[in-house]
Amino acid sequence: MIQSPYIRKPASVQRVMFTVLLALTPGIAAYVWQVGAGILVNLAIASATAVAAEALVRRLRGRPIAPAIGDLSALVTAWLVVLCFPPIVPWWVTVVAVTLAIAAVKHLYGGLGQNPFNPAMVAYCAMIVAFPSLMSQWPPAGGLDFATQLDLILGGARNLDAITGATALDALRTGLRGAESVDAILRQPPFGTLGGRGWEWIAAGYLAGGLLLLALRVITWHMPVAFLATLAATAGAFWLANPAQFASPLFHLASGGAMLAAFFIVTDPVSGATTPLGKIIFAAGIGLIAYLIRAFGAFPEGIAFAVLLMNLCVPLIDMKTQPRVFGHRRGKSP
Amino acid sequence: MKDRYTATRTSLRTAGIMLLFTLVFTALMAGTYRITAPAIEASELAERMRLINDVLPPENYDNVLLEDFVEVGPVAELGLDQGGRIYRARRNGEPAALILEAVAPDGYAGRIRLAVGVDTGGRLTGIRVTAHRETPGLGDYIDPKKDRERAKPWIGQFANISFAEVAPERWAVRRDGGAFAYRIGATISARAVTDAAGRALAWANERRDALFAAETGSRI
Amino acid sequence: MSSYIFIVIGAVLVNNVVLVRMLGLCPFMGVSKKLETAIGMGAATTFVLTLGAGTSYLIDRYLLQPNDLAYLRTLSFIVVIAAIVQLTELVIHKTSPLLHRVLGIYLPLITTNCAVLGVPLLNVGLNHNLFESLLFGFGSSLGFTLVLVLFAGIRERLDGADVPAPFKGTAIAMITAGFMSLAFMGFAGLDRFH
Amino acid sequence: MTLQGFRDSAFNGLWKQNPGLVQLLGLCPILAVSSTMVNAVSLGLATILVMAVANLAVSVLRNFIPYEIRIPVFILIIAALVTMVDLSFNAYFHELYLVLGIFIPLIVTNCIVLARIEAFAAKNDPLSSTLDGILMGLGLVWVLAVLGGARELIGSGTLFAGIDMIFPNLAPIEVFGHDYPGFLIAILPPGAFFALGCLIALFNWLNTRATVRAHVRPKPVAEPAVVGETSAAS
Amino acid sequence: MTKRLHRFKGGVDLDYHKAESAGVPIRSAPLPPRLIVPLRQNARSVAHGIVTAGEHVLKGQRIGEAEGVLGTAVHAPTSGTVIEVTEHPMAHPSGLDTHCVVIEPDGDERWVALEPLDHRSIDRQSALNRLREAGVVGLGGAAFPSHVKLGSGTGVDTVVINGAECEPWITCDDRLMRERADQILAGAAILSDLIGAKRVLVGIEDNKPEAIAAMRAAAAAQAAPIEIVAIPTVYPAGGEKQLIRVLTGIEIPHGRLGTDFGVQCFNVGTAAAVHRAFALGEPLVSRIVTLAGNVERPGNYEVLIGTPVASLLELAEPRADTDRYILGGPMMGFALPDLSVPVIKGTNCVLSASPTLFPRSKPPLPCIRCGECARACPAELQPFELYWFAHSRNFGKAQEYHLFDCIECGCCSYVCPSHIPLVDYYRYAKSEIWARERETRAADGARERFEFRNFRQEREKAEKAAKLAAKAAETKAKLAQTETAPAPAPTEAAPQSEDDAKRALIAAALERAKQQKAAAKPKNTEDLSAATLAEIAEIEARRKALGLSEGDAGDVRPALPTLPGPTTAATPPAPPGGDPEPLAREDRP
Amino acid sequence: MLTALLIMAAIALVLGAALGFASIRFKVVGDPLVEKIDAILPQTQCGQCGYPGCKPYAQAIANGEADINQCPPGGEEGIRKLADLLGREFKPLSEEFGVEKPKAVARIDEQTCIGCTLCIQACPVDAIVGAAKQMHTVVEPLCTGCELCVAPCPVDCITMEPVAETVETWKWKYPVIEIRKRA
Ligand SMILES: Cc1cc2nc3c(=O)[nH]c(=O)nc-3n(C[C@H](O)[C@H](O)[C@H](O)COP(=O)(O)O)c2cc1C
Ligand SMILES: Cc1cc2nc3c(=O)[nH]c(=O)nc-3n(C[C@H](O)[C@H](O)[C@H](O)COP(=O)(O)O)c2cc1C
Ligand SMILES: Cc1cc2nc3c(=O)[nH]c(=O)nc-3n(C[C@H](O)[C@H](O)[C@H](O)COP(=O)(O)O)c2cc1C
Ligand SMILES: Cc1cc2nc3c(=O)[nH]c(=O)nc-3n(C[C@H](O)[C@H](O)[C@H](O)CO)c2cc1C
Ligand code: SF4
Ligand code: SF4
Ligand code: SF4
Ligand code: SF4
Ligand code: FES
Repeated sequence: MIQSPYIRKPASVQRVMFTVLLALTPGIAAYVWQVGAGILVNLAIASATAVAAEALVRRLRGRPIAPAIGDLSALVTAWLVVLCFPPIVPWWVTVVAVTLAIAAVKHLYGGLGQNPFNPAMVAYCAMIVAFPSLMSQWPPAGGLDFATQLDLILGGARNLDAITGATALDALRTGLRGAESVDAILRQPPFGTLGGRGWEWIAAGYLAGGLLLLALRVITWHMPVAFLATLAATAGAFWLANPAQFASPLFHLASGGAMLAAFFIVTDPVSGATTPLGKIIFAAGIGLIAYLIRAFGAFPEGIAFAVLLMNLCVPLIDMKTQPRVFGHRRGKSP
Repeated sequence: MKDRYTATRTSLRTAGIMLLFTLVFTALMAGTYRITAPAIEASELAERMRLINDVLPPENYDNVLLEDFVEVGPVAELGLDQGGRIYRARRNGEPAALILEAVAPDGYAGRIRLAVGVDTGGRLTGIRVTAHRETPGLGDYIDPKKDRERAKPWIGQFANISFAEVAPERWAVRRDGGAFAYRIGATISARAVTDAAGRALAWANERRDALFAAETGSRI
Repeated sequence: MSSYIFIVIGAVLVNNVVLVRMLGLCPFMGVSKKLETAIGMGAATTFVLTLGAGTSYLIDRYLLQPNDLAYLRTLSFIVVIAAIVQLTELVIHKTSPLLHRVLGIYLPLITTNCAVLGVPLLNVGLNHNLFESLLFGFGSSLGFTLVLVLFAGIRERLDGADVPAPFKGTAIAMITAGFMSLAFMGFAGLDRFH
Repeated sequence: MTLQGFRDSAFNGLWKQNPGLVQLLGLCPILAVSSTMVNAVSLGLATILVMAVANLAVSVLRNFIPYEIRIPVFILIIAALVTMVDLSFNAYFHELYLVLGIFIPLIVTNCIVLARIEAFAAKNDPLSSTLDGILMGLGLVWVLAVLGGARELIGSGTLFAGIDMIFPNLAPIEVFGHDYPGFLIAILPPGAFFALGCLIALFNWLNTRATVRAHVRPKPVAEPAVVGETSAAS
Repeated sequence: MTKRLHRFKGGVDLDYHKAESAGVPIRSAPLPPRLIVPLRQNARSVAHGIVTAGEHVLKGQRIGEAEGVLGTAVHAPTSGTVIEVTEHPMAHPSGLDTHCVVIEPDGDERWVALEPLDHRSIDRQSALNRLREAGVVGLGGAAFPSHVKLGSGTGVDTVVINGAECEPWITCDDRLMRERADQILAGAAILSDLIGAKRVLVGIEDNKPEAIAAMRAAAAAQAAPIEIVAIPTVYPAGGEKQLIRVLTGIEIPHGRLGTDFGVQCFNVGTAAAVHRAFALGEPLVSRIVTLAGNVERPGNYEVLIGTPVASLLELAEPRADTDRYILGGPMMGFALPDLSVPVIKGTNCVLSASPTLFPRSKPPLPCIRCGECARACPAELQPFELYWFAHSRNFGKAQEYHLFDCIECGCCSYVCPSHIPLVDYYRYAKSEIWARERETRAADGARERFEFRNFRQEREKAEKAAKLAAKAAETKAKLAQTETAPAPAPTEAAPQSEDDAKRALIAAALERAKQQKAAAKPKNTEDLSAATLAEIAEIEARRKALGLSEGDAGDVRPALPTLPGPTTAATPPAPPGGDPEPLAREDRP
Repeated sequence: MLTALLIMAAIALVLGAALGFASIRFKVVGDPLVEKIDAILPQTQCGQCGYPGCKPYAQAIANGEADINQCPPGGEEGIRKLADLLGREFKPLSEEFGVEKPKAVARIDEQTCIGCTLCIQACPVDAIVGAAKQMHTVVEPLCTGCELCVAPCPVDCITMEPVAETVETWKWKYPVIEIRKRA
């Protein structure tokens, strides 16, 4: 017996995920423009892997395959994996990473909606721990031509010192380790006006997409605002204390994955906190930990680890920030 | 049940039994210790000697190295902020080489501890990493045990190098315009070790005579 | 001062006893099914571990080292820890029935938590002084409590998840612990200056 | 001990009540030293030794141990044995001793040792107790060996790395050749958890399959229905 | 009017579809051939039938007596003959049967003598009693007895009249307000008097301008302090708590009554019914029902309680592709399992549904915790958490997350992008929790009685043993006096062990029995008539035939097939292994 | 060697004495666990678990003598709760002790009843009323459905009837059915 309500809003998971994919396109466009079209190859590889992995696992479990692929969530995961990775990472790293994200992180917990960890971020963390050298080779500022990128992706010679470089964040920490001052480092080639050279544009693309998501009410303001504000505030505090040792907040906002994370990663509904206050705590925690890892930790980019660390806290955050229920006084259980 | 177990009585009884067991098993342990002690001492010695042999081939000296040392206080050049021990190798009573402890403070994931051998000719006899926390698979090639190039480990390039072969201004990794090889993607580790080795060598060259002259076990 | 802070940060986050040093895993897997029990176990362990670290240090420093009896460490430490556990139980039973109800069932389990022996042994290895030993013990147990509580939170949420049959129960818990451990690797280097 | 009893004991120790997979005891050494097979097996053998001797000792002495202090006495016995093993490793396998580090003394708190003493040795005759110790220990060892082998293979592409610490004239095998990039995470702490998790899952899966086979017609198990795989009842 | 309105969080915007049926005036539904009047008015209370088959009843004659605190009387909706008092499916999602009085109308619609009454002329309690006797219950849907809601008559200063009618399609209250505004206001005034309120607020969603206008016009003519307030159209503005919140800013938590906060809420139809109960003396025998949806002639009808839905539907002419009929609105109603069910006092709408009008929901996907539902929930709950717990049957947690604050409005299901039937899970969880509470209560009672029984048995045993001991001592003394042979074993042993005490007891009973010269007694029974004995013999024979051994009476034999009693004694014995009858009955769908 | 023995001896003495003292002084009395277990059991008092009532079974579980899967009336749900309480793994009901059945109540056929009172004596919860030589009836709400009265009846007039669902006891069903296809 089907029960009420008998009418439903025309909304679907597919639509939500499609919107997210759509919102990623400005960022990807900027990426292609600034860094090269190699990323598109990676996106294709990752998408195919995601669909295959999803289908395979569902098949193994004897569950219908079509709805799971139709919901497009695997593609979101796959795209985000690629966008976090260096664009010239060999194809098999992408394949391993996406398979890990989909088969292990998502489906071992029962599939869509049930994973306590952000699949894309687990994939990133696992890969940077497993293959630190491959994962820290980025195309140099100014980009590489498509042929070279393709060659690298398909497994071409990797030990070409000349063609790879460091990201802005990596260069910054390398420079700081060499006891140079921030100002001197920021005049080096990988840096542009705000963040890494060219990366400002990509960040702007993500920002545009993020605003679209906000406008379409796919995400709420809590997480992006809390994340960016905390990141900026922490960076600002250290910067004010010692501008020679710490980069400015604007640099931190514009470099690495900050913008992508603010609107597309921190906001993952499945593995994130859900209550309004919880969302703020969750995202602020990511901002803080990400900065600490960037500035003091062993990894140049700390957002992925910060996301996982806050994923760990989600059940407790949600539990402790349950909003007041209609008619009840705050914090009082029945 | 003849008599009630009072608390004191039980305590005494259990304590007694406990005591018995303790004595028996402690005796067993102590016995084992007696038996194994010489072997343990030998193994520990062998372990230390293995490291020293890596840094300074044994044919270079004939004294009892481990008994010929000086203590140094904190030395900035060696990165030692707690002080350390310097062994002195002699051949036929003549100074032959020094074995220093050094610390590279600027490794990728923290300090890298080194053992550095310097002979009287101002030549490095060898370097070994004794403790580090560099990223496995990336920066850990500085430890020859982890180096994929087993036949020709990276750290081997420092053997028999002096400032005559590599001038102090070129004492750096190639990426920094120097003479020493490094591995792509993990320059920092290489740079840290190279720099520390250079500093240690310079320091040893400067203090050699004072170091050899000092009384064994004395503090400089 | 800052070195003390780094001892704590190191013990809680960077070299977490459970996730990095891999000690105390049996209670970590065993009493993390419910949040409440996890908190109780955490509290009990914190108490015993801190106390045990201090006492062990004293025994080692003033009884064993002077007499060159390093080989008695394991034995004397564990015996003393067992005593602490028993006496703690005794004392709180007498003084605070409430606390006893909360911690009582966990106390006996602590003797076989290897972190309780492992931390004092690590203290010896790291050449900590009395205060550092206490701090390290406290930090480690704090780290234990932290991950235990977080883990319990996640496991409670996993209760209703449609985990593939072979992975139900401990297998998925183990894998979750793996992801936790991966996440904690992010803290690597934060105690660099120590 | 009868043959049947032996078989039961063996089945329990090696499979049904496997300490590492079912009882989840002694996890710390299982996870911590299984980054290479040699380390894993060495510690496993040390544990067997301790378990067998401790079980023997306790079952011989069981009638002299008052109930109230049985636990301290057990711990005492174990600790003494462990120290003896520790000293022996230090003396005769010094390199291995350095690698296994803190985990040899920690056999003392390895829950499985105490658990078996409590559950078995304190109630049974010396022969079966010793056997039980050995079999439970073997259960631990095979898990350690499988885990160590898998992690080592995936993580660095070798097998028996460090075998030269025990048999100086043997060398490790490079299974995937020299160019294997090494999936490092397998030998790091997270890899330990993943590997054991997967091993437990495999174990569960084999057990379920065996039950299903045994029962020809499987009993319907009431499993919660799941949204996504379901549709509203109509 | 410049009343400052409050807001409630959540809610959804819907397609209201009011125009279809709101344009047509209320018509009277024709008399159906049969009226099936359920004696149960809601899940919690049932009336006690006082008529029997064959009896002739008049319209408005009482046929069911109010029972219990929550009971109200039930009346014949028309004059006619009671055909039977029987079990009939009721308008309830379960489709289960309930006691119903089936009346065949005589077509005369002859009323019983009606006694109008001025509520001011009698004391409050009598006035409430009048409502109870007139069968007035809430017409807003829950059919909760109005006299109960009127409570103690103190502490309430505001009566809220609910004219929101926020569910799509339904327009019965709209029409009622347009056509009978004065009745509603008169009823509201009575309610206000009875509850001791100082003001009346009527909340009407602003998508019903005509109703607002009509009500305002009527209110202007009234002296009483009645305020008609247009409220924003948001589903579920008509929910009692939401409406009170909008009109007064007061939030009433779950489990508390409006009266605790000084407000009480009644539906407009209820107000009108109250007015009629006093001014005309009419009991509640009809109500207005909207017929809408996939029909040719939507509209509102004045329908007698007990009219089968099937005969009502004919008036609206459902289109051919109609596949379901929904009682109530699309958000909170339920699909009828059976069209023969009668209209009851809470029935406000019969909606004809077709796949195009109300498309079947797509198969659900897992919850992605997007939080849409939480944003829509007017109770400010976290519906996905409730869902997660209900889904994994973690009812304790579900309650911790305030499951029972859920008003089942359906907003969450409406917005969920994963198409999860969230409310179904809440309904399921709630009824499981209730069932568990019942079980726990039963178990507690059983434990108590079991313990008491054990205690009693112990005591009796002790008493008997004591008595026996005394007797034994006496006997012994006697025996000693008469100086006969050594005392017989049983008496000697009696005080020593319970077993012996029992044996002695039995022996004593046997003695007594013998003295009473009772007939032969199979298995310790006495005084059986010859007929019974024969029966027993026969049964015994059958037992033997079935291969059931005797003498294991003390064993637990759960699977023992029980044999039919004497009614079937003449029929041949059931074949061995035959299904025991009771078990067969239980798998009724 | 001697110092080792002395030091350990001192530790052992202190410890042994303290523990022995503690074991006598602080004996644990009372077991609240039994109450908690008993609260979960359905109180049908049917004895199917092999114990003469729910409380004894609870006691047996607490003592570790009985497993948690022996109570058919409690069913899977009950086992789940016990597993939760005791921190053990859930296991299905042991078939040895019976199967879970829908709740039923006893009904005495009043025509056949001979008033022997045997059922009254059998009923653990006093759910049967009647006096000797008079007709007996089961007070339905009190009957736990334990079936203990069925066997003793000499004329087999007691039947177990499943409790019919009413609007009050009707439950909404679990919202979904599985359409999972088997691989
Ligand atoms: C990541 C993953 C790995 C799996 N590995 C295996 C496997 O090794 N062997 C196997 O038969 N099934 C494997 N399966 C499939 C399910 O375990 C198997 O179909 C299960 O018994 C069905 O689970 P269900 O009853 O919960 O759907 C795997 C499933 C997943 C998601
Ligand atoms: C996770 C991670 C770990 C790293 N570990 C090391 C390391 O141990 N040693 C090192 O020299 N560089 C390490 N790096 C690389 C540095 O960040 C830096 O890119 C490199 O040392 C300098 O780059 P280059 O060698 O290409 O000049 C690591 C990078 C990442 C992302
Ligand atoms: C979600 C929801 C929506 C409701 N909508 C209305 C409505 O539109 N009109 C109405 O009169 N009652 C509505 N009710 C019922 C009211 O909450 C309340 O029971 C009724 O107004 C009380 O009046 P009564 O006792 O006179 O029926 C709704 C209830 C709920 C839970
Ligand atoms: C706003 C939004 C953000 C998302 N972010 C992520 C993400 O960071 N990582 C990811 O794997 N999936 C992401 N997804 C997709 C989906 O939620 C994810 O696959 C689930 O975690 C799988 O259960 C996102 C989806 C939405 C709607
Ligand atoms: S609207 Fe649906 S998918 Fe979104 S959180 Fe609520 S239940 Fe989950
Ligand atoms: S049905 Fe319940 S949970 Fe859902 S929106 Fe309405 S009140 Fe909230
Ligand atoms: S089987 Fe269950 S209901 Fe029956 S007596 Fe035992 S515990 Fe009680
Ligand atoms: S009447 Fe019968 S079935 Fe019911 S409780 Fe009593 S003995 Fe049990
Ligand atoms: S082995 Fe059990 S806690 Fe470490």
